[in-house]
Amino acid sequence: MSPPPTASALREQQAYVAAQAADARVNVELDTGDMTLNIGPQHPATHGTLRIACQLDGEQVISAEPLMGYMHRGYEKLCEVRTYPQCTTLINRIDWLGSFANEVPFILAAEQLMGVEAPPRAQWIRTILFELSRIANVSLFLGDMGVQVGALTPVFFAFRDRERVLNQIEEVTGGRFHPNFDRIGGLKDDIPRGWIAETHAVMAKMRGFCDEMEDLLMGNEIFQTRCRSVGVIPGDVALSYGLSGANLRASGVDWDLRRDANPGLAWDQVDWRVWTHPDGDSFARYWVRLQETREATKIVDQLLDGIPSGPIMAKVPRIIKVPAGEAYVSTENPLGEMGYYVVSKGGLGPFRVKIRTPSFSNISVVPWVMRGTYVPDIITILGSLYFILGDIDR
Amino acid sequence: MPQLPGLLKGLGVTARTAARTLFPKRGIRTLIPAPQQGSVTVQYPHEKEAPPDRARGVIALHEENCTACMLCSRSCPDWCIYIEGHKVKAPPRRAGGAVRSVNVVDRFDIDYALCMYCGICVEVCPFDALFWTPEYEYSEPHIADLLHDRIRLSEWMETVPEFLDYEPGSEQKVRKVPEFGTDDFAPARKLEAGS
Amino acid sequence: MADDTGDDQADGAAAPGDEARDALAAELSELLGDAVVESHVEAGQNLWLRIDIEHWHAAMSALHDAGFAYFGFLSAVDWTDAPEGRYEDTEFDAAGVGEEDDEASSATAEETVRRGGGETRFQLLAQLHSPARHVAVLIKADVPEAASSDGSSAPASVPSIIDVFAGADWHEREAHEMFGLVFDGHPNLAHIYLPTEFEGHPLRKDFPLLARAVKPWPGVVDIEEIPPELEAQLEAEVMAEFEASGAGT
Amino acid sequence: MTDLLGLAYWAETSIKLGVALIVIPTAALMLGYLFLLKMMAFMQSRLGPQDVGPYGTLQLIADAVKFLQKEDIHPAAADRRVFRAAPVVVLASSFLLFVVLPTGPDAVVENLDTGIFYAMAVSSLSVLGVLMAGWASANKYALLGGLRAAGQLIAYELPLILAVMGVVIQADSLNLQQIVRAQAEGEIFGFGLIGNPFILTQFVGFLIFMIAAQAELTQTPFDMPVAETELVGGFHVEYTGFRFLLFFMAEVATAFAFSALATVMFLGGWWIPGFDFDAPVLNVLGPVVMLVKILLVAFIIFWIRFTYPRLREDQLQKFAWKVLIPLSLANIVVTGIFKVVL
Repeated sequence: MSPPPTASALREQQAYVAAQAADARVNVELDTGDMTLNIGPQHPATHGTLRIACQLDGEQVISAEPLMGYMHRGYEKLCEVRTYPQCTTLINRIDWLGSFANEVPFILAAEQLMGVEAPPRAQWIRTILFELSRIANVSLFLGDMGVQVGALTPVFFAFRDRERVLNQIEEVTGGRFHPNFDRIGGLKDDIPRGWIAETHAVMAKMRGFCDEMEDLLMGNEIFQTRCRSVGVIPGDVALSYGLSGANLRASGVDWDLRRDANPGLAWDQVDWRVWTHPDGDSFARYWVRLQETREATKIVDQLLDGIPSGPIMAKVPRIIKVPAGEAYVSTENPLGEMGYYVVSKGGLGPFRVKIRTPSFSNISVVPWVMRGTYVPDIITILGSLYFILGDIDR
Repeated sequence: MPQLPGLLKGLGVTARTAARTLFPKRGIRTLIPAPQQGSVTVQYPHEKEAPPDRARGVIALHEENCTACMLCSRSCPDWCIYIEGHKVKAPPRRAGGAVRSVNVVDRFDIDYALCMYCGICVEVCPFDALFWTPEYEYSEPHIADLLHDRIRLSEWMETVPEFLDYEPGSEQKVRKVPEFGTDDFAPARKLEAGS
Repeated sequence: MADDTGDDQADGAAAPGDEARDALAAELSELLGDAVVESHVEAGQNLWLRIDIEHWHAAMSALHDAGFAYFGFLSAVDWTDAPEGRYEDTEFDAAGVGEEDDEASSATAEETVRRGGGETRFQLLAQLHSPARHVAVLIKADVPEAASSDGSSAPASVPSIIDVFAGADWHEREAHEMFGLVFDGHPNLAHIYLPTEFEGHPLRKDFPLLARAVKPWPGVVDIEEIPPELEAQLEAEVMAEFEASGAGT
Repeated sequence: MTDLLGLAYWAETSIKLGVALIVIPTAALMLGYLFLLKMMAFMQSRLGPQDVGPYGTLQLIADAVKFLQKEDIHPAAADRRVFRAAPVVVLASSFLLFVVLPTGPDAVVENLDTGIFYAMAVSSLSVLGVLMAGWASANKYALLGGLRAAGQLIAYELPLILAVMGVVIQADSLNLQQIVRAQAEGEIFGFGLIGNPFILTQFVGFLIFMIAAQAELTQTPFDMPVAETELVGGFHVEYTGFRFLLFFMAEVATAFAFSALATVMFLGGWWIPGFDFDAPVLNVLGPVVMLVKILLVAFIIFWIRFTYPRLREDQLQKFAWKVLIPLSLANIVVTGIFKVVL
């Protein structure tokens, strides 16, 4: 495989192609005119109701502007009229594929304001469930990316194997998609008997799934042709657009909040590594996510073996009132940096919650990265940036 | 440019999956096709998957325990629980006692069209009157029919599974589900007011 | 980048005493000079810098050049109290606000709430990471209100920072539609979530939440008491029945 | 041929027509059920349809009935006449393909002397229908799909025909029966029991033919004209009801026809080793043998379809012009040299 062109060289090349095309249009008397193509709001590639208004010259994209808000639910406003326990119900539904991971930073922010810390057993189980929701979320991406570039089968494999992880989550929390299991000061309940052994088995299966995806999709030359050098985002651009998660690491930036700003969960107790890829293209994003899913299964395996015994709830008053103050906690969610800026005035509920969702920032790079690409590349890039619509629109 | 190995590996993965689905059996019976066992799908109306015991399928009401204290209704984030109750006078527990005043539930409706299945009501209930059950087959053709009353909610009490044991190392106590139809378990039932 | 979690923890958020953040606060105050109005460190958690709105753009680009090149988010806070509260009135709600605010005037209470202080109704809020130092700063700026032509007051415009952080584009659009803040120099300050013709700024506290206003709170219902005039009669009836059944003997 | 059973021309023609009208939908249904429904399901750890008929065998018929019940909708801005004609053109193209397919010494609708030439020609007609559908739908996605199909036609007709050239040179004939005969009577290094299926001597040609056929059939990895995740169905995005059914039937029937062509040209056709080439019994056994071979080839086509992602249009063009066409030209040269030398 030839080394991919550097990001800036590729940008120049694309800009050159676009300029040539523009020149050709001007010079030829018969002006063809641009075509506006609305991808979405109802389109299979936007898995949700995102709309991308593209200006096309033939099949080449002149400009692409994401238009969203079709699913804006106003969670920031809704949180202001709810109590802290009630908020977690809403927050669950932001990134609906990794919902347990959504609850954690909010709860941690509230705990910071209250000066409460959950007991170690709760922190470990939180971390396990966090990583399980990462696997459930990202494994769907691993298959879905196949559908975006035209392969039918991987997504069925993803649904098949993700189901096992969801079952594990459901066995503990009672909810497949919306666990609502995290509480200020700990967890709602402890894990049922036999769950640890089952989860070990599921993790082995998920590693098998990763191998399968590597053979079926990532190693496939057609897939590589479609994804390499497509949608290259250099590291500095990624930082300036606030990209996070695997999208940032695929651009060669070694940044993982689990390691760099661990808010007290058990990640520092186990042995794992952060994967980065220097290319910054769609393939790199797929590659990084695949490695991270593998890494997550290893994290879960190690954590399962070392759960400390003890209570799962710290001493917290029955009616939770959070002292006045402000706190910002963010964690490395499946999609990237998910943070909650919680402002409390001392009431039952938060005064203001700013939800910093990863997909919102990740998708904001779309107009920059799509210029000069082709229509099929729009889909590849959108797929590889991996967004959840609820996470963009909140 | 296409190189053979990656493309062939992919074909291998799909072929292997097809073979495993079609011929899941081992040993002599290998060649008997049995896709029903090999596939992961469940043919829903014919066979059913058992949800985990903790699954939050629907909320069941143990009416004898309910004192119409309104806690669940007030802590519901969706405002989907409607309770009405009134006080009555009840005879004393033993001879010589005073007449008690007791709360009676007249209405206990949960609007499942609004419910977000968060479980806050179950948690805040101080009298063990609300329980989760994994029951899930209660869809209705009309959205208004999803408002279920106390009779329907009480019927679901039968499907509440026992609470699960915990993994070693846990300090949680395993709770008990009150038995349906008996009233031996009702420590705080009929909250005595005014006596 | 390997499993060196131990080393990084030292300057991560878990550090208890947090000399690192104190030092950083001092360093940044020096770097930005007059622009910094106030700074606040919550040990092991976060560092707040309040910046004079006049120097907003300059300070952000200075921070960018100082290594804080990773854009986190940009938003705002409306510090007035919502007139309707939470649309529910539980005894806890009343107690919640009351305890702290009974003695002090609401203004001083607010100051204790705001990390890094501030006086105005709207406060701009942003977060920047330094990928090299593994630390983040939260940056605030008070947005003063200026009287507009129709007599009402509107927040003064703020310089846009998209030329420094390209990712601020959508965040500024969101703050614009949700709070009505105006960002000078933003090329396309259109609605991002709401329909184009939508009026009002939903995240302002005085914007009513209709979903809660159209339906009465089911929690207001209380249990129906026995009318006092019937109480004695009912009691007698029950007692008579009790004795007649023979349970009393 | 015409006087085989002593029937008049009209009678024989109507019998042939009747057989064709039964065979083609049956073929489409069979491929659709076996591969599109069941094999795909098994490859994805699923069961596929179960409820309609035993093991879901009647599912496609139920689907067809459903499609027939649906309303026939035209987009307001559509060019109605062209819009209506398009699926018929596509289906006609695949019907016409069946005319020359030999399934036995006499079991052929019309044994044309230029059979393979005719087959190549009519198979390209379907692209015309696709282009019509794409243009007349007044839909941007459909238009993009139609244009992609047109681009693909030019890129892939060429290697397809060039791949066939090798076979034609080796068999000395354009007639499909003669190609089968050449394979039956050929021998490999003096060993003539199984004849000489051209897949052995024309393996490169076979590969190119299969790749080009995949593109011709717009199956993954060359399904850009349809491209569900980009163009939401491409040229047939606006079609509903029985017009969509026609597209669907044409797609599967053409896959069947192309598998049959590959069988005839590369796998020895209907001939069974050990039988006399003109043995009348082969009129009965031949179709069965053909069917088995066709299913084998179709299996490969659909296997690839369910496994691979799709290429981008420009990558496909590059692949066609820079790899397939030079390769097939080289194949012709080599075949020619061998033909002259041996």
